[in-house]
Amino acid sequence: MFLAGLIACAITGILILVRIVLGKTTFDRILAVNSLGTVIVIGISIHGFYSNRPEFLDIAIVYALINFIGTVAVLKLFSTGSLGGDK
Amino acid sequence: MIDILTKNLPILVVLCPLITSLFVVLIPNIFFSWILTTLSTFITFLFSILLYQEIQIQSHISYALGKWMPPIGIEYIIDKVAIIPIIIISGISFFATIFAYKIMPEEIEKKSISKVYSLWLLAIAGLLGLVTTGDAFNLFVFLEISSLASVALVAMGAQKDKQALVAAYNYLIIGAVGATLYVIGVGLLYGITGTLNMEDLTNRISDLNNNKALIAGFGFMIIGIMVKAAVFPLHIWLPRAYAYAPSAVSVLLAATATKASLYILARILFSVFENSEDLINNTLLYVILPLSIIAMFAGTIMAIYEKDIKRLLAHSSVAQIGYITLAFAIGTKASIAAGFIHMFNHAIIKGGLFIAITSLGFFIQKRITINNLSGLGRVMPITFFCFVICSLSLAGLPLTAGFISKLYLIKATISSDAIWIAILILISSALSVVYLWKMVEVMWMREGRKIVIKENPAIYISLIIITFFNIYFGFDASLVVNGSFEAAEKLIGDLK
Amino acid sequence: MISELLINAFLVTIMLSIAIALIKTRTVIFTVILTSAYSLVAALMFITLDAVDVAFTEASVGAGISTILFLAAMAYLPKKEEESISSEFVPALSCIILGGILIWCSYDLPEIGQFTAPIHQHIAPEYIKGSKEDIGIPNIVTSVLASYRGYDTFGETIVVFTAGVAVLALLQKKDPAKKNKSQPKQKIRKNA
Amino acid sequence: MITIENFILITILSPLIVCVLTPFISNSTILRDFLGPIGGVISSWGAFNIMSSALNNQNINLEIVKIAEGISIGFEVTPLGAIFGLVASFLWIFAAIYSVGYMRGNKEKNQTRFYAFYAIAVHAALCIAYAGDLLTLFIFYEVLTFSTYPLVTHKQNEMAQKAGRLYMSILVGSSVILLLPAIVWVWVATGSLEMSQNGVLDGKIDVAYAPLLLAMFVFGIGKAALMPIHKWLPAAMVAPTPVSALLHAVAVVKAGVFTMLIILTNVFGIDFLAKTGASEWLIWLASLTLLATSIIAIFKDDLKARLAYSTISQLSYITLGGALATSMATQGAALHIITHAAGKITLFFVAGALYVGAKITKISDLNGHGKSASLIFLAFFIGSLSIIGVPPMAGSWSKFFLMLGAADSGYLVVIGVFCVSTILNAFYLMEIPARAFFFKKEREVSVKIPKLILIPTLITSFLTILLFFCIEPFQNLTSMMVGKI
Amino acid sequence: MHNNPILRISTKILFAPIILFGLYVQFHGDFGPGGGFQAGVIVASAFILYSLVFGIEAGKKLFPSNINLILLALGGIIYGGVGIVSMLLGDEFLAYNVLGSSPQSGQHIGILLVELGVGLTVSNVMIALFNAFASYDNIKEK
Amino acid sequence: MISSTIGIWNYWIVFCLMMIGLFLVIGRKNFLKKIVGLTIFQTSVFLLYITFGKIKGGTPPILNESIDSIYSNPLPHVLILTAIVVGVATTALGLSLVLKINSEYGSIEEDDISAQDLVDYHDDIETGKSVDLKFKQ
Amino acid sequence: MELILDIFTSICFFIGSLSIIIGACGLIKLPDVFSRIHAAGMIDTGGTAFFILGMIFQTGWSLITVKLILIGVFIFFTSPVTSHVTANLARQKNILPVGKKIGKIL
Repeated sequence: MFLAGLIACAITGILILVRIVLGKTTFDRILAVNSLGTVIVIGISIHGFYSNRPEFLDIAIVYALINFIGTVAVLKLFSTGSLGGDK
Repeated sequence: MIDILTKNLPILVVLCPLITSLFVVLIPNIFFSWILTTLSTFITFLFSILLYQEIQIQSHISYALGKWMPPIGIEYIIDKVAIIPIIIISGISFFATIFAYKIMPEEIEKKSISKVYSLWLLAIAGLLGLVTTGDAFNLFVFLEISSLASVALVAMGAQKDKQALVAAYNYLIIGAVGATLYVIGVGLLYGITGTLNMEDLTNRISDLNNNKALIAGFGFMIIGIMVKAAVFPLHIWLPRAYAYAPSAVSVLLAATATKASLYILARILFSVFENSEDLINNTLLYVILPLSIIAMFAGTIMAIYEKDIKRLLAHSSVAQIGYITLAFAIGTKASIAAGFIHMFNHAIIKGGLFIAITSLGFFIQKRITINNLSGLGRVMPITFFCFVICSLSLAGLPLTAGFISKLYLIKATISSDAIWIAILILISSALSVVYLWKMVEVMWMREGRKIVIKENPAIYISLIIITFFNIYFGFDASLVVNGSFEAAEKLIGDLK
Repeated sequence: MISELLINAFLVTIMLSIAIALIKTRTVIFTVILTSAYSLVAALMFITLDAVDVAFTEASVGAGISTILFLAAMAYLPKKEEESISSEFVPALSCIILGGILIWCSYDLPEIGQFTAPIHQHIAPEYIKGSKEDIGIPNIVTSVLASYRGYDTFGETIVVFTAGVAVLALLQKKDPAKKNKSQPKQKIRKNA
Repeated sequence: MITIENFILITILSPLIVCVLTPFISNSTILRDFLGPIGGVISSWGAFNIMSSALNNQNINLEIVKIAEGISIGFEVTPLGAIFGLVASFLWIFAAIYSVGYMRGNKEKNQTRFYAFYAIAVHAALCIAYAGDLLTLFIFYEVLTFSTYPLVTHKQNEMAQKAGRLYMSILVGSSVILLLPAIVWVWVATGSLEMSQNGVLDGKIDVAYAPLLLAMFVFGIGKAALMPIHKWLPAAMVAPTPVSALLHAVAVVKAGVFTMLIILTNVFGIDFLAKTGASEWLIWLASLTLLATSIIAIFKDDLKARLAYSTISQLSYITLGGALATSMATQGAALHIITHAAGKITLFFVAGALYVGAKITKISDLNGHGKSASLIFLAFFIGSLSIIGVPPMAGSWSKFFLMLGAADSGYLVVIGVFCVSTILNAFYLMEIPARAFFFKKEREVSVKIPKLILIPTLITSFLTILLFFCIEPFQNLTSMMVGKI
Repeated sequence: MHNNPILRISTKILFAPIILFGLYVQFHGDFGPGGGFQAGVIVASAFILYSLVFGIEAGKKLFPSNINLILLALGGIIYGGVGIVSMLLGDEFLAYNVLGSSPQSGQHIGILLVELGVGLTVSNVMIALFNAFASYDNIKEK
Repeated sequence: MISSTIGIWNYWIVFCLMMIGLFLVIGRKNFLKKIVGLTIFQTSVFLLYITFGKIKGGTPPILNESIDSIYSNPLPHVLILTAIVVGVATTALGLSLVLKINSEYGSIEEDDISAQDLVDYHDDIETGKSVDLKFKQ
Repeated sequence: MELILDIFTSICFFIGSLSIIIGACGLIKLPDVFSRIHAAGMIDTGGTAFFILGMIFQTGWSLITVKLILIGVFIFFTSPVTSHVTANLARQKNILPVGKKIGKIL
């Protein structure tokens, strides 16, 4: 059951990677990376249950957090050209 | 209280600059941050002298950090070998700090001075930690502290000359690659032995003969350390880093930075891997010996053709490191002792030379090239005199410290039936007279610009002290010689 | 067991492809994002290899903070990497040689996951036992980190501190108001 | 009562004290200028006492500093050392007086520095003379090289710079590359740095290696100016003449040949050399140098250059004497140190006097000056006769002993070499008084020679004659040197 | 991004929970994964997020750089201080056993303090690094 | 042979990754790329260590009363925790240097920069047109 | 009881898997950024919700449940925000939905 979930996550991950590689615009990629992050968060959670040690959830939270901040940072870089500006 | 002090001396030596650096960064005043730095280096020096006396009684101090017994916890080992680099580093750093007082505010922005002093102390602490630790991984941590701090210090030279940035960058990258290679080596050894403690490692690799992972791990460790020690083909970071660093920093780095790594090299070769004799002998004979000989000549010849004086001295350092590694490579007791003697003497020689040159440069306010030095010998007699003494010492003139090291080095080579190496050493050292004399000649012979310079005691006081050491250890070398022989005996025992 | 192997293989393949893509790409933003992705995948790999704390740190430090630093720095840097004129043959060769040595020596390394390997027999059991008895903390990694090898951690704190101070000293902003006050300096020098 | 050990200290320390004091009293010119001669007198008093006790066969030993285990700086008086010490300290008196005259007459700059380094060079030479072991010898050998560098380059111009470079590169290079390892080799082979009267190497070293070791020594001692490494000596002629006098008569070259003789007799031992024939090649080399440089000297027009080449050839006499490895030849070599010193210093004094008096450096310019400066040329004449070896000048003794030694050793060719060389000597030295007295004057130049220059010149020329009559104590010493105990 | 109200409001809402989570990681490190580093980074990331969205000046107003510098050193001082106190109490450097009434409680206190030091240093260094990088202007200094 | 190869194949991949990282450091001339390479290199080394610490069928080294199982080796984890932080410190310092280099030289390509340096050096030493090294305020 | 929970979990996982795979396919298939945001939303909301629900069935009531909910809330919060900002920026950078011309949609 958990393994099935993991495999689903892996397949989704690969599909999203395809989108990242195909790209077209940067925003496509950002979007895809963000989704990939979500999938990985789910994957980590499931893996925790799969290996009987649900302590991994902390990592999942951090992962989600990092994913969010990273996306915001990249977006900011694209909108203002630097991370320091306050536009 | 005294009891606590004596008991904790090994860690206090490292801790003193380390903790002070945390406070120094908070002091905005230039003068007070300097005072604190000087105080700290002085206390460190004091501690290291106390440690020396302690070593004479105990001969081997093992300090278990956190009270966890060695293979489990981290251990500090201080013996008659380790005390030599400790004394070198703490002593030279003290004099360099005194020297820094006047020269630092001239080269570095006022706002960042306290941070620079903090980095300064961190670099010293890193080097000391490197030397004292008995744990292979802890060594990496301190290697990184010292190298990051020194990189930042070198980069501070950018306020004078932008090339410092590239120098620092190269130093950082090459150093980081070296450190990572070292970590790979430690990892491989850890993988096959399961321990990180050096003494434990020695015992546990004794029954692993011809293990491929052992050989590879050893190789990676050695390469990593050789990068840090600037052994010949891996020395490319050194000339630029020394040349473009702020004056005081180049004094500190040139005199101390490579010494710690050389000591680690000796320790890995002769102490950690003492049980795999074939491996060590082959490494010494087929790797380190040829490299050192090439280094001796390459460094000297580069120095002869170099016109930027600080780079010139840096190239000469490469050659001198070649002497030290050559001494290790011969691998007899006498030669290893000679290596340690030269390590000590080279520190005081290079310290003196860099102080002299940078204080000359401080007054001419230009990049210190050979042309800009013309006639300075006549306007700055004290500095010039000390410079000449130190360069004579580097060239190995009798009655200076440099002669003693050269003498023992040659004796060691001849008595191990390698007279051709002795001749090569001497040819290279005679060549070194060429570049040294070139500088002396320019300062002495050429007409300089008409400038009146009043030499400042704050600058030359440490120069005079170091020059005095250069002469003193030429007359009474028994301290150094005996210490080095004891160290060599400790390292390789009575076997050879 | 097979599933573990599969997950491993999957992640490792991704890592390899990221690394190869890194060699190929010359766009800086891609480089940064790929590095971040590499760290993230490495973090996943750490999870599968039972190193939870490491994965935690790698995800937050390696992937998070360093990516943000890269992005922050990238803003001021050229966006494209130029093709180098000089040949990359020698570095490639030396890397291949080093890699060859490592692969050669790997035959004498203990097999992955073998319980009898010296690494699992020598010191680690004492940590696992001691963490419960001496320290009383369930997370062995924390007890080793903060107590058994607390000095390492101290050194590492100092490394971070060093980096912080170094960067602060290097990237110090110059006060534009003080630019004109550089004259008195000159005087001091002449007196010196 | 001053013990004999203290005499050594007096002798070697008085130049050092002069050196230290000179910068402090540089304001009072007279005091500063005559510090040198005073130091010389004190020093030579000590040297006389040392020599007399050496004649009484006293064993004099003095350890100054212990540098480390097995290395120390110590002094010991050997007969040869006593001779050389006396020569150096005694001639320093006159050289010092002379240099005062010269420097004043020439209005040179930086006189204080000059006197200071002059004194330290003498100090180094005296330390070499009384050196107790090989290391002390080497140390002061190097000190001598470095302390004479500021003297050689005193003029601080382009020429001086080049000459100084050559000077340093040859002397430092040879000594560091060859002499030091040779000494360390001896140290390793014998286990100590001591020297002894009969040599220390017998039985300690493979006979096949002996010529190699000897070669390292011979070429390592650059100051002895054997053929391939003699270039520094003519180059160093850019120095002021008192320095040339010091270099070529008193300190530097004599230190070189002294070291050479000490090595040959006290390290190798003449018996060992004779037995193994290790020094055979040296005989030929020395002979070659001797003849070649004499011939070169003939073609030199510059007075000081000619004297320099003459010095090289005379030094080869000494080396040759040592290399012949018979007691007679060695004695002759030792005596030649004294006799040549007295003679050559006179010649250089004259060259300097002519430069100060009339700015003459070329021999071809000398024509007809004999009348206006007859005393100077007379001194030159006497000095030349001594060098050539005509009785009743001192030089005849040393040449006599050398010839005897050559005959003893069986190398009859060497006798021929001596003869040819004597003729050549006469040819190139006699040209100068001949031109001065018999040639016609080409231009009118008034030669005014200061008294401070004239007097020491005359005294040294007189010494060459005096030495002929009181050679006995020296001869006693030299026979002690080769005597078997 | 300054003019994007959705982002601003959500940042404001998320700010406190992130720091709370950081503190949880900090003090729960004994029992689960986590500890000083991770907590430090998480806390720092909260501030970084704030600076990203509201601009670096606002971030500096929220967390002044001189306090940042003091805390940056303070972390190390706490760590070293624990070691020195244990030394003064007669044990080796960083031997926590003497800190508490029993060895175990001593270890607990020690580890807690030490992790706190690490967390302080790491978070402040990360914030300082971000500020230094983000506010670096590219104008050539002449 | 094959069985042992299966046992160690993970190492091989790790080694390959390492060497790719190292290649980026020493082969590329772009200063930013070098730092990226360093990150890759170090991360791969971390993988090596963690691989050593793995035990088949083990669980993460966090004691759990309810589960009675083998715990993986905690020591490599601790070491790597340290190393990760060291790595990020190195990266940060390197990046700040790169920033400074870019604003001083206007480029971060090694070829460009060494060419500029060479010109500077030449100006300095050969022509005597020395750079005034006064402290820039 | 456990069996029932397992079944519930399975169902949730199935739906979750389905939605993330569909979302991923959408990401690939759909023509432009704006439409792809919908697909991404599928992953972020549907997938996360169902997977987390499924896992909550497994844990009962404990700290882990709280964490799971926290993850869910966090992702629910952040992913729409990022989607929104992405779309917003894409518009600012003049990227147009397929078939639209400048000036038409504003």
